[in-house]
Amino acid sequence: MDASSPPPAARTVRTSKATALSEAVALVPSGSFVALGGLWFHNNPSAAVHELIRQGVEGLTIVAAPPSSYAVDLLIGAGAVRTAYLAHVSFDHLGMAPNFRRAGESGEVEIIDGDEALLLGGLMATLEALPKHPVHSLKGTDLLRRSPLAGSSDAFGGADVAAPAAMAPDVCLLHAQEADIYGNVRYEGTPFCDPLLAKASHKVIVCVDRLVDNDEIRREPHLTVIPGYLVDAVVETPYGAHPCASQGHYAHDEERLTAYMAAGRTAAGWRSDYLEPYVLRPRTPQEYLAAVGGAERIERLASVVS
Amino acid sequence: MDASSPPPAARTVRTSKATALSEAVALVPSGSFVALGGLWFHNNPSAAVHELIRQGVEGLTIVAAPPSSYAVDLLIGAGAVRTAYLAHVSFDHLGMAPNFRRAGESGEVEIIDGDEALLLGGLMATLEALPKHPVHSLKGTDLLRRSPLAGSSDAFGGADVAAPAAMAPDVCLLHAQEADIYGNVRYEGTPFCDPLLAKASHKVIVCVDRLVDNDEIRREPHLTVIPGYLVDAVVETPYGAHPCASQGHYAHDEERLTAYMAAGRTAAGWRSDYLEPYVLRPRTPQEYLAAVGGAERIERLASVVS
Amino acid sequence: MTDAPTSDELMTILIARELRNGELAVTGASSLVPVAACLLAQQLHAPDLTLILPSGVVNPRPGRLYRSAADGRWVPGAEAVGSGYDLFEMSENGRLDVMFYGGVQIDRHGNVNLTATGLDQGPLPAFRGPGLANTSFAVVSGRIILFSAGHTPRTFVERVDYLTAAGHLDGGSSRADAGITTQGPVLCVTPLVTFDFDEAHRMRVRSVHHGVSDDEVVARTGFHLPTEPPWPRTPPPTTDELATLRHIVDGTGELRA
Amino acid sequence: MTDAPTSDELMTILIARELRNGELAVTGASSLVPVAACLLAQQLHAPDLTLILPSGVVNPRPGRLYRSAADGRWVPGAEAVGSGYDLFEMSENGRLDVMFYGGVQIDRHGNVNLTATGLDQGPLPAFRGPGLANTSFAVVSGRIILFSAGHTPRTFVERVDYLTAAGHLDGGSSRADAGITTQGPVLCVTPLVTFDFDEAHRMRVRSVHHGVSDDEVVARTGFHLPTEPPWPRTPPPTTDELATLRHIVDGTGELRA
Repeated sequence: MDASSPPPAARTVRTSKATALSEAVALVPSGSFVALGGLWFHNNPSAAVHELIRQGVEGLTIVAAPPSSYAVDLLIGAGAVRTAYLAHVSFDHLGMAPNFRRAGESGEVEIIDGDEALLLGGLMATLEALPKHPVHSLKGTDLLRRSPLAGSSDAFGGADVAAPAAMAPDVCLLHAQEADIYGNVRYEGTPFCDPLLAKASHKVIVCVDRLVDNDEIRREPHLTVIPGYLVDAVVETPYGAHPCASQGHYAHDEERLTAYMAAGRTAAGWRSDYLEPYVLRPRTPQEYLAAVGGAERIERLASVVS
Repeated sequence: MDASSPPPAARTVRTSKATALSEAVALVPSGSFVALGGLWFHNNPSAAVHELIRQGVEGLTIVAAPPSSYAVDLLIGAGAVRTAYLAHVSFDHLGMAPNFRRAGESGEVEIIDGDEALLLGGLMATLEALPKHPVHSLKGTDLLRRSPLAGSSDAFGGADVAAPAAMAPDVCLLHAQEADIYGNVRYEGTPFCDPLLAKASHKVIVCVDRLVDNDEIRREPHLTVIPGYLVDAVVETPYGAHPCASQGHYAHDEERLTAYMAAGRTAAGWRSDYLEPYVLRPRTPQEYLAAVGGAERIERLASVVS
Repeated sequence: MTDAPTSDELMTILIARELRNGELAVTGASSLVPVAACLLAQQLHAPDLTLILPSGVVNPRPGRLYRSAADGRWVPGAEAVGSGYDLFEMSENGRLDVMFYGGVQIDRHGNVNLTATGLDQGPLPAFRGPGLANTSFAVVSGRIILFSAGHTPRTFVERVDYLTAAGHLDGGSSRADAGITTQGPVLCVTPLVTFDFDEAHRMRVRSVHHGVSDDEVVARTGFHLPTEPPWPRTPPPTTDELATLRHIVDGTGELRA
Repeated sequence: MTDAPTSDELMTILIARELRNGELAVTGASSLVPVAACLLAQQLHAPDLTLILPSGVVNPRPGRLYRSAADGRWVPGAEAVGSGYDLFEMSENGRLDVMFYGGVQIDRHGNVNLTATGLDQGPLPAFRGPGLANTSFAVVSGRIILFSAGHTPRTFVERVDYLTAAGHLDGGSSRADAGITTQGPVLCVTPLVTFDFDEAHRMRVRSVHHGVSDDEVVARTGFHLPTEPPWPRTPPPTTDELATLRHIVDGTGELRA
């Protein structure tokens, strides 16, 4: 060969993980164990959860970031959840999570109380390929005495050391601000437990407000929070966290969240005044967006929401 | 009071952690347990180690990032180390670490072989306040059979699960690119294990090529790798990693490192041709810099070193 | 004359006074008051205090308050953003000096319930609470400051129905006997009083706020108070404290809403 | 005619051929050859292969090679930079598909020694090696590709003096019997040959490189080879492989130095 000949082009094209929302959510059949990212009403995978409910998925086991909110309450309200490993579910300063509270009082959903340390300990056991992970910090609490998550506790330093069993969700649903089509994900706010949830899960679906070019990701490698090899599907869902917040893109929609909670005073009211008009009736994220007042209204949120 | 009166200024001034090198190193008395950051010949706390040796510190126990190099070999060569918890010491593609090799063959230093998982497991035990941390991944190796670090192994899943005991160094010495005077530290290359080493240590000294303003840190909060509350002293040491690399500031000095290794063929040669002229004789980092050819020469390294 | 402090402003100032320079403080959910207290203390007497929000954001300086402590808008201008593993280790290693808790129930030994009430009547709770993300912080943090926007016999109870966060357990040496080496609750601030704890770790009135009668405190507290009135009065906010809070920390008046 | 491939170029191309699209590969110290092999495979047939450098840098694309796999100059233009905790979990959880090891000694069952030799003669070694940072990766990674720039009876030994990284241990089912569920070494590339392993997990000659005689292989290997010559010849680098390597991966000719 001639060493001065032009360099050959790459033979094969790298595989894009960009996926339509409906296809991505097909990775979550009924009965799956699902991890939900975000914290309180920030970075909730709302569009994905809306789609799951529209597709009639049910019988889920769920785990969420230690403080969870909208996505969890919505799935519970829609009757899609059988078992839930949770530390805290609320709408933060706005108040209680209505469906979670009702389900906890009625026993309709098996709620397994953990806390940050027990949930993260169980996820970390998976990351470290251990049957369970020692957690020493629950001494004196009813969690240590009552939570099935605390596990058998004699294995590592005595009876007051918990040992949550390895927790490995089938699918993790996340919302972040940006990713490339290869699944390299960036956050403008706080990633919180999303990377841990992703690493502990068999499959990872990330919804982002905006797809960016791989070159853009490569300009700031330190900003990549979840590298592409962890991700199975990337879905571009503008405003996909709404009514929750996506830092740098839009704030949480306090008006819609307050309306959600007001509708949630009764199960029937919540179904007729929230689930029907905002989740079941819109057939696409675009129709959802129109139902809540359109992109223009959401864009204004960052400045008007206190 | 009048609500329209001008806002009062802050009462007290926030404490600066900016420290002179000689004072910072006084936090490391003889006999200390010292953690050394970096990886191979990148981000070595060279200036701090030079100063430690000049001050005649000895009898140290050390632990280093899993792949270590110059800083470890230098301390061993200077006779400052009694016990060393190490996974790998080399000059990477340039070859063996001469003093480490000699000490290992003569038994002058107690070298306790670990590996990444054992060293990090021991550090993580400290972070998680556990007496030891389970590590399952050494099956079949002589490390599991021979390393004192592998620890008693029956506690968590059987005899082939190691359990390195919690490792809590007295002082951690790091080199990074930038920090503010409150100890918020940024890396341009890879931080590697530096944050773990810092969190596991009682005191943390960070040498940086450049102090930056707190406002500069606050412009990119996602880039802060070690937050200020972990740090006890920040030392501005331009070219403080030399002859090792500091990404974005200067490459490793292949000529000087090669000379180091050549001098290291014998203990006497290394003392006369390296330790004396480059560590003991220069009384300050500035004099060291002059001895190795000055800042201008080092600045050229990024372009000339292959 | 400026407006009198609101209840939230007063509680913020009282908590700020308890924070020491150089401490590492972390807040939880629904924590507008303790977040504001940390930011105020940084301005007043504790510039070296480090505030970590529950989202992992370190030393935010947004120039105003956001009602959600997890709001993404605390990130721009902060000094660092912690990771999930940072969170786990902080839940374990005792690095934190101060943690703040509110509660659905707080009992006379400073134990906190945010999980459920009525569990003595069957497997299902009468009231299901939100739960507590960071239960473990109550065991490992140096000390705990409790706060409650409500002060009623239903909030301040003899004994919590579910012990979500460990206070002084059964009082006396029971916290230490359980192997917990940290100090536990030292203070509880409400719209009526500041509580502290006696040597038997029983919650007692340290001082009663301006405009509140001793009788009202007794009537609105659901457990027996170990000391008798009259109780000292709470030193009111100084003009400096209030001006700093309103001008520098809470320019948009979130604590006055 | 272009220059013949150097030994490093040849080994790079031979390793690249073994890498599969979609795999997650990690390299260790002194790893110019396997790093180059991963970058070459990405260009040729494995664009979805992910390369993680030992420093945690993911999918670097520097437009040239740096001799230290930890060089900071791999960072600009990479896709991500991993953390110390990432490193720990990868050392445990088996996420990696391929790991590469060189060795001071490599034995007939693919075990690697980088720690010490001569330990049978006393507590002190005759030769102290650098050690291996990521011993655990040999246990948890899907499979291992071995490489060695030297091919001498001192490198390729009957049995390693110290078992730093687990290959097939004593051969047969001994790796599985030790509770190791991953595949272990599948290949070893040297300047003379490509080895693979027979069903008893003994290292055997798969092919001999151009210009090397079968006798030379026998003379320079320190253990008994389980199959007899003549052995197949290694398929030489194609012009495409070599051109891609030289033009796209190694523009500055580090593999030719």
